[in-house]
Amino acid sequence: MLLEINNLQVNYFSARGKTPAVCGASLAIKKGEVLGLVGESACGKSTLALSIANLISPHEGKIAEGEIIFNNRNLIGLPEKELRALRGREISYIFQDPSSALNPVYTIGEQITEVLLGHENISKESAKEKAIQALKSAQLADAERVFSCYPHQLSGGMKQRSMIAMATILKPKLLIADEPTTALDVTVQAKIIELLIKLKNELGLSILFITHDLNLVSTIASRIAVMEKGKIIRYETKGLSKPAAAEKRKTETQSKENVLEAKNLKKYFAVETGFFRREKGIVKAVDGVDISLKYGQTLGIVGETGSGKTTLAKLLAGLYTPTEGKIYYEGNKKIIRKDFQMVFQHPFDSLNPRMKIEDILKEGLLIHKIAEPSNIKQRLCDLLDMVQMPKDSLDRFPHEFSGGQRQRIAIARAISVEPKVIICDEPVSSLDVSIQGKILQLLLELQERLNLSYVFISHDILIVKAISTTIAVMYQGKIIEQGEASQIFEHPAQEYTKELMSAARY
Amino acid sequence: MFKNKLTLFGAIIVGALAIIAIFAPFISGHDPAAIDIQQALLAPSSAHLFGTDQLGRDLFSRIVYGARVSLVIGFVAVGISIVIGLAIGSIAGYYGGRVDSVLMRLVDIMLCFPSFFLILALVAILEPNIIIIMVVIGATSWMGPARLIRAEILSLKEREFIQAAKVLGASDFRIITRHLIPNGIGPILVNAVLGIAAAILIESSLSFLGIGVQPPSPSWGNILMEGKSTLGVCWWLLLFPGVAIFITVMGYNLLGEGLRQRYVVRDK
Amino acid sequence: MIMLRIKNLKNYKLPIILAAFLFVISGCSQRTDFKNNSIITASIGDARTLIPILATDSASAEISSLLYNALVKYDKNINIVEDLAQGWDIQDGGLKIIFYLRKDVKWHDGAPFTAKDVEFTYKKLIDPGVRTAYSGDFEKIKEFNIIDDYTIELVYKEPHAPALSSWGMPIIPYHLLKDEDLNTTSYARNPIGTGPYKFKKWVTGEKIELVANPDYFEGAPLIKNYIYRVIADDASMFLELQAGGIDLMGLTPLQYKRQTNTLFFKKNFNKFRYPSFGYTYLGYNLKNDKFKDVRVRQALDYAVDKQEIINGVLLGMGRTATGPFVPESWAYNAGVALRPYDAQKAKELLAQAGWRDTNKDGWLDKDGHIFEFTIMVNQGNDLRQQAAQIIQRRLSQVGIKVKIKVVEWSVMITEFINKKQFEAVLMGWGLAREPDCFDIWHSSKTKEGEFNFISYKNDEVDQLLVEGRRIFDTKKRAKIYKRIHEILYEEQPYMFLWIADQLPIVDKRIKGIEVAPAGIYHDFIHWHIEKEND
Amino acid sequence: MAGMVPLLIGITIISFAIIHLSPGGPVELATSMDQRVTAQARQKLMHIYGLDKPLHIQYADWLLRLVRFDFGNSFLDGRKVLDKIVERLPITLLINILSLFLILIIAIPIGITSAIKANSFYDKFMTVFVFMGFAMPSFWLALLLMSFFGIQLHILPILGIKSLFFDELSLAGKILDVARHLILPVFVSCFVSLAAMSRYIKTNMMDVLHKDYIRTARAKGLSETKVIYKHALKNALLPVVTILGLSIPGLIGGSIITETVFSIPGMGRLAFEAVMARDYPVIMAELIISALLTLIGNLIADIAYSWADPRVRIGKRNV
Repeated sequence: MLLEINNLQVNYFSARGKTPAVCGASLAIKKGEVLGLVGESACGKSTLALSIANLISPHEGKIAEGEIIFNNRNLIGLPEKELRALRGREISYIFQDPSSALNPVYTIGEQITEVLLGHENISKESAKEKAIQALKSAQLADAERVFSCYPHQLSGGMKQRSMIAMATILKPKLLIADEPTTALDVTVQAKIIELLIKLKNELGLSILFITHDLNLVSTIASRIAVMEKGKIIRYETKGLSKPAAAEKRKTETQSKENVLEAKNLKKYFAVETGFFRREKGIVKAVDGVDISLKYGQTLGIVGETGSGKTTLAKLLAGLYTPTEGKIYYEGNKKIIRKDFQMVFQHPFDSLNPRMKIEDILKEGLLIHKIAEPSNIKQRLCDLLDMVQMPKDSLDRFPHEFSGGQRQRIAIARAISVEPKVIICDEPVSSLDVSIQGKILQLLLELQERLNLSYVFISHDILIVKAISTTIAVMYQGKIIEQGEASQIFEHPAQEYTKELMSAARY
Repeated sequence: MFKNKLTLFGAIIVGALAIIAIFAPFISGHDPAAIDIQQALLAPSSAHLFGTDQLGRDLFSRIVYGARVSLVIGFVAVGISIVIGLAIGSIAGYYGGRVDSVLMRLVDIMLCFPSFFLILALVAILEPNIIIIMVVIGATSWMGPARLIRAEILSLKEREFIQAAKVLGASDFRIITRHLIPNGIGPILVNAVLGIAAAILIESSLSFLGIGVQPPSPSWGNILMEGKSTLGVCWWLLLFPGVAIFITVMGYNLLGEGLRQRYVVRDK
Repeated sequence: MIMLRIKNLKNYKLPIILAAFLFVISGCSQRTDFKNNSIITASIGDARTLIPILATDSASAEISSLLYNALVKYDKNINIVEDLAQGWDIQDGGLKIIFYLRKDVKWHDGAPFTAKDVEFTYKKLIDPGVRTAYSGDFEKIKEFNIIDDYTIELVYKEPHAPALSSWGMPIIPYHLLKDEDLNTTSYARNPIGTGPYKFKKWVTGEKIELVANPDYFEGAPLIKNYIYRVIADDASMFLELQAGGIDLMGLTPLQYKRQTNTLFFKKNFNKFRYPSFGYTYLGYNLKNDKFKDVRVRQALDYAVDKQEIINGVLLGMGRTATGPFVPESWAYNAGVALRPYDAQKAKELLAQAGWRDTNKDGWLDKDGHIFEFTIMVNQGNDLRQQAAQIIQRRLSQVGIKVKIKVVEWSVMITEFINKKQFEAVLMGWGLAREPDCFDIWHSSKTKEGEFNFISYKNDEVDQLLVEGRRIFDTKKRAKIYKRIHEILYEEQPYMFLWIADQLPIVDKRIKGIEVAPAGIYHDFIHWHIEKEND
Repeated sequence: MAGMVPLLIGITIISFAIIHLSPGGPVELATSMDQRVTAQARQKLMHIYGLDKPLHIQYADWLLRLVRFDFGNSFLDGRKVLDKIVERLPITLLINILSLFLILIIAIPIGITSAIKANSFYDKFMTVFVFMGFAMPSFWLALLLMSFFGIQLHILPILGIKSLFFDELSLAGKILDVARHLILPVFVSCFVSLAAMSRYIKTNMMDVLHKDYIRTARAKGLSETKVIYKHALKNALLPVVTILGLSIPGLIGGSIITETVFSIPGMGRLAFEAVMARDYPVIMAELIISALLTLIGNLIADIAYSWADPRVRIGKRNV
C-alpha cells in the first residue's frame, strides 16, 4: 500500500464551534493505482484530500484523530519541515479551478521552477529547461511561450495542463487530483483525462481522483470509493450509467403553435475598468439567435461554458433586455410574467436564505393573487406534494435541505403560478448523478400533468437528449445546429456537435 | 459572535454608553446646566467626581449629558447617511445602466471633495447647531454606504433567488425590500457602527475649530474645546471629555471590527 | 519570522536609529543673540494687507501702526497729538482745518514725505473703485487744497468734530502707488511707510518680520527686530509662550488668573492689566413689544448681576459699565450710578408693566403669553456665550424664559441684525477715542445695515448727538456726552454688561514698558531688551 | 481622462451653489459693526467683488476664468488665489506624503503580521493599538504631545515648520530644523490614519491567505516564508495602490486640524481661514484643487495598479 488512511477525523472551526468535515474515513491506495473518490459537494472529500499532506490551515481546522500512513510513515504529527519536503516531491496536488489555483501575479515559469528550486539544489537555467520539458510532456505545444506567460493569458485547459506539469515535475509517488476537470469545458475535460492517464503510465503515478461525476471517474479509476457525510460508505468498481431518465414522452400532442419564439436575438455586454470607467470592449454573449418552442414540447439547448446559453435563458425569461432582436411570447412582445417561469442551476443559491420555504412558495401566489388567503396553505401542500416533498418542509429554511430537495422546492416555486413555459437553466448539473435522474423524471411527469413546455439548457448532451423534443447546439453566442433530437443525435452535421457527443460518451 | 473578547469589550462599552445616555438624569447627580460661579474650576473631589468647569458646572454630569448629544449626533448622522446611501446605492445597483452611471458619477463627485472640508464649510456657512451638524455629516458621508450597497446589490442581483423573484413577477420594491436588503444588511451594519464613531470624532473636530455644537448644550466636543483653553492647569477639563470620546470611539470600532469579521469577511 | 527580523535589526541598526533620533530631537531651541535683538509677538490670524486704508482686520492694523504714521495720534493719556502733522488750525467754527506737516519725514526708501502723499491717501479713500471701508468720514470734505508741500487745507461741508480724529488714518506713499491698482498691487505685501519699523519679510501664514527704522523722526526704536507670528490656535499659542517662542501675547482671564501664577511664569514674564476701550452689552430690539416698556428694560437690568458675570466670565478681570463710554474718556459721566442686583425690584417693575405669573408655572405672563425671548450670540466667542448662559439663569429666577442661539458672525449680521429679526443680541462695541456715537444712537440710523439696529429713538439724544458733532470745544462737548450717557443708562436700550481688561504678558527681558490709560503700546519704540549672556 | 471633465463640472457647480446660496457673506464679515464703515461703503465693496451680479453670471465669469487657470483674487487681501495656494501647497504635500509613507511603512507589517496571526494575542494587541490612534481626537493627541515633548521635556519645537532663526542656520542645520518641526505633526497625522490602512491590509491579506493559489504554493512544498512573502504579499498589497488614490481627500481634510494645532501655514489652514472669512474665490479654488489632486491621485493609482498587476498590464491574449 502506498497510502493508508485509517479512521480519519477532521474538524473545522466555525462561529458555532467545531464542525466535523471528515468523520472516521478510511481509505487505501496501492502503488500505481487510480482510486476514484466520489461524493456530493460538501461530503468531506476535499477535506480528506487536503488532510493527506496536512494542507488544512491551522486557523480553519484540525485533524483530530486517525492515521495517514504514506510509504510506511504516519504523516500525522510529522514536523512541518518534513511534511514540506514531501509536498510537491512525493505527494502533489491538482485543484479544481486552475484560474484561482495559479498565482495571478507570477508567470507560469516562475511558479513551476519554484518547485524545483524549493526541493532540489539546481541552477535556474536547468530548472527552466526542466520546466519547459514538463510543460511539453503536459502536451503544451508552445511550451517556451507558456513558460513566460501569466496565468490570465492562458485558456482554462492550458492552465490545468500547466498545473499538471507543475504537480508532476518531480515525479511524485502520489498525485491528488481534486475535481481537476470540473471547471473546464466538456470537450477539454476528455483531453485532460487522457493526459492524466498518459502521465500515470509514463511516471508510474498513483492517483487519487476526486470528483462528483461518477461517470467521469469510471473512465480513469479502477476502484471508486463513495463518500457521504464524512465517511467512505462503499466501493464501486465501475461507473453508473448516465441518468436513467424516464423514457422520453412520446410527442403525440403535435402542436403547430409557437408558445415562445426568438428572432435574431442579440445581447452584448460592455466591459469597463478603473476609476474613470473606460470602456474596454464588448462581449457578444448572444449573437443572433433564432429559436422557437411549440406548446407542450421541450427545446433543449446544449453548449459549453461561455457559449452564451445562460444569457439566452435569461433573455428568454425576460431578465435581460436584448440588445437587438425580438422575442414573442405566445405571439406577444411583452412577457406575461406568470406564464413564463424559470428553474435555475444552483439550488443552493436560488432560494433566499433568509426566507422560510412557506414564504418562498407563497410569494408567487401573493403577487399574482392565485389562491384565496384561506386556501394558500392547502395550495402550498399540494405543490410540495407534486414535487414529492414532505409537508413539514414549509416551516424550514433552505439550508436545512439537500441540493436535490432544494431543486424540488425551486421547481415547486416555478409551477406555483401555473405557468405555460419553464426555462430550465442547467437544472441538474450541480446535483449528484443519482439525483439527476430523479429530477429529470419529475420534470417529465410535471410536463405531462400540467401541460408545460420547457426550454432545457445543459452542457451535457446526453441529459438534453433524454428530455428534449428538439435540440439546438450553441457555440460562441450562435446556434450552429438545430433540429429533432434524434436526428441531431444520430446524424450531427457539425464537427463541434460530434465533439460534444464524444466527450459526453467518455 | 462574542467569542472574540475584544468584540465583547466593544459591545459592553457601546451598551454601557447607551444606558448612560438614556438614564443620564439618574446617573449625573447634578444639573449639568447649573451655574455656580463660587464653585468654578474645582478639581475632582467626592462632590464633583470630574471637577467643575469655568462656570462652576459639574463636569461629570456634563459629560453624562454630553453622551446624549454626542451619541444622538452619531446615530442620526449615520441614519441619514445610510438612508441616502440605501436609496442611491440600491437604485443604482438595481436598475444599472444610465441611472447607475449618473448616480455613481454623483458619488464620484462627492468623493472628490475632502469631506471634512465640505462639512466644515457647510456647517460654518449654515449654522452650527446640532441639527445642521447631523444633517451635514449625514449628507456628506453617504457615498461609502451607497457604494457598499450598490456593490452588495450588484452581487446579490446575480444571485439566482433574486432572478427567481423577478421571474415570479415580484415588483422592484418587493425585491429590494424583501430580498436584497435583508441579505445585504451585514456590511451596512458594520459601516453604520464605524460611522457612528467617525461622526462623534467629526463633531469634536468641528468643536475644536469653534463650529461644533454650541453651548449651552453640552457635547463632548465642546466640553473638550472649553477644556482646551485651560491646558496645563485644569487637567480634568481636558482629560475627561477626551477620554470619553476615546473610549466611545474605541468601543464602536471594536464592535464594528467584530461585526465585520462576522458579516464581511466571509469564511469559506 | 517577523520577530526574527526585528531581532536582527535590533543588533546593529537600532542603536543607529536611536542615535539619529536623539540627534534630531536634541539641538538648541534658543539662540541667545537672536533673542537679544528681537521681540516676538503672536496673533491668531495672519495680516491680510499692509495697505492700511484697506485693512479691516486687527492683525493688519497692528502691523500697519508700526510701519506707518497718520497726521495725528493719541498720546498715552488719550489726547490727540501731532504725528506727521506738527500742528493744525481749526477755523470757521470747524468748517476748515489746516494741517502743517513735518518737514523731516522720509519714507523708508528715502523719498521725502509731502502734502502730495496726504492728498493721495484722501483721494484713494474716496475713490469708489478702491475697496476701502473707511470712506465715510472723508466724504464730508468739500475741498482738499494743497497750500504748499507741507501745508494742507481741508474744507468740510459742515462742522464735523470727529474730523480731527479721522486723520488718525495712516498715510500711504504717493510716489510708489500712484500708478498701482490698490486692490491688487503687490505693494500690499511689500510696503514702504514712514513709521518706526521697516518691512523686512512676510512668510504667509507664518510670520511677518519688521526691522527698526534707524532714521525714524522720533528716533530709532531700541529693539531691532519685530517678529509677528501667526499661531492659529489659542491653546497652541499659550504652549508656545511657555516654550519660549513668543515674548508677548494677550492672555485670557483664565490664563491670567490661573495659568500664569507658577514660579516659571513669575521668573520669566511680566503681566499687565489695564482697561480696554470697548464694552459688551445686551441689545434689545425695541421694535419688539416686550421691550418697548422702559420699566421692563430696567427690570432686566436689576435682575442680572453684572459683577457675577464679570467674576464668572472674566474672573474679575473687568469692570461694570454704565453707559457707552469708558471711565478713561472725557465723555464718561461718573455721576451715573450702577443699579444694584435686586431680583425683588425687578419683579416689582415687571409686575407694574403687567408681567405676572398668573398660572403659577414659574414663568411670567401677560395677555396669555409667557415672557420668553432669545439671546443671539456669535459663535467662537466663549466669553459672550458664557455670559449669555449666566443671564439666562438669572432671568429664569425672575420668571423670564431665555433661549440662546449661537450663530456665525456674518449670518447673524446679515440675516438677523440687519433685517431686525432678533429679540436680543449680545455684542460689543470697540470704541474710538472720539466719543461721537451718532451712528449708534441717532434715530436716523436705523436703516438696514446701519448701526442703530435696535431702533432706539429719543428726541433729546438725537438733538444732543447732532450738537456734539458740530462743536469742537471739548468742555462743551463733554457736557453733551455726559447727558447722553445719563439718558442711555436710565432708558436701558442696552443692558450694559462689562468693560473688559486687556491682559498682556511680556517676557521679562523686555524693559521700559509703561502702563498708561492708553495701554502699554504707546511707547513701543522705547522698549528695550536686557541682554542675556549665554 | 475624458471622464474627468463632467466630474470637475459637477464639483464646481455643487460647491458654487452651496457657497453662494448660503446666508452671510464676506463683506458683512469684514466690516459689520465697525463704526467707521457706512452702508454705502459696503455696497461699493459688494460691487467690487462682483457679488451684486446674478448668481449664474457670477458662475459663468468664474468658470471662464478657471478655464484660463485664473482662480481670481482673494477677497481678503486682493492677492491672486493661485499665488496663495502655490505658496501653501508644498508644505501640505510634504507632510501628507511623509505621513502616508510612514503609514505604509508601519501599516504594512502590522497588517500582514496580524493577518498571519489572526485572533492571536498579538493580533488583538495590534487591533487595540491602531484603534487607539483612530479613537483619539487628533487635536487632543496633538496638544498632549506638544505639552509633553515641547513643554515638559523641552526637546521638540511645537509650532510651525521652522525656527525663527532658520535663516541663520547652515544647510544641514536647516534640514535638521525642519525635520525636528515635522516630527510631531507627521506623527499625529500618521497615527490617526494608521488604523484604516492597517485594517485594510489585514483584511486583504486574510482574503489572499484563503485563496487557492496559496494552497497550491503550500502543496508545492514551499516554505511558509516563501508562501507568505512571495505569494501572498504581492497580491495583498496590490489593492493598496488604489486606496492611496482614494485617501487623498481625507488627508487634505485632516490637514485642517493638524495645521491649525501646529500652526503650519498649509492648504488646510488656508481652507479653514477662507471658510471662516467667506473668501469665496479661495474656497472654490481649494475645492477645485483638492478635487484635482484626488483625480490625479486616482489616475496615478490606476496607472500604478495596471503597471503592478500583470492581469491589467498584459491584456488577455487570445489563445
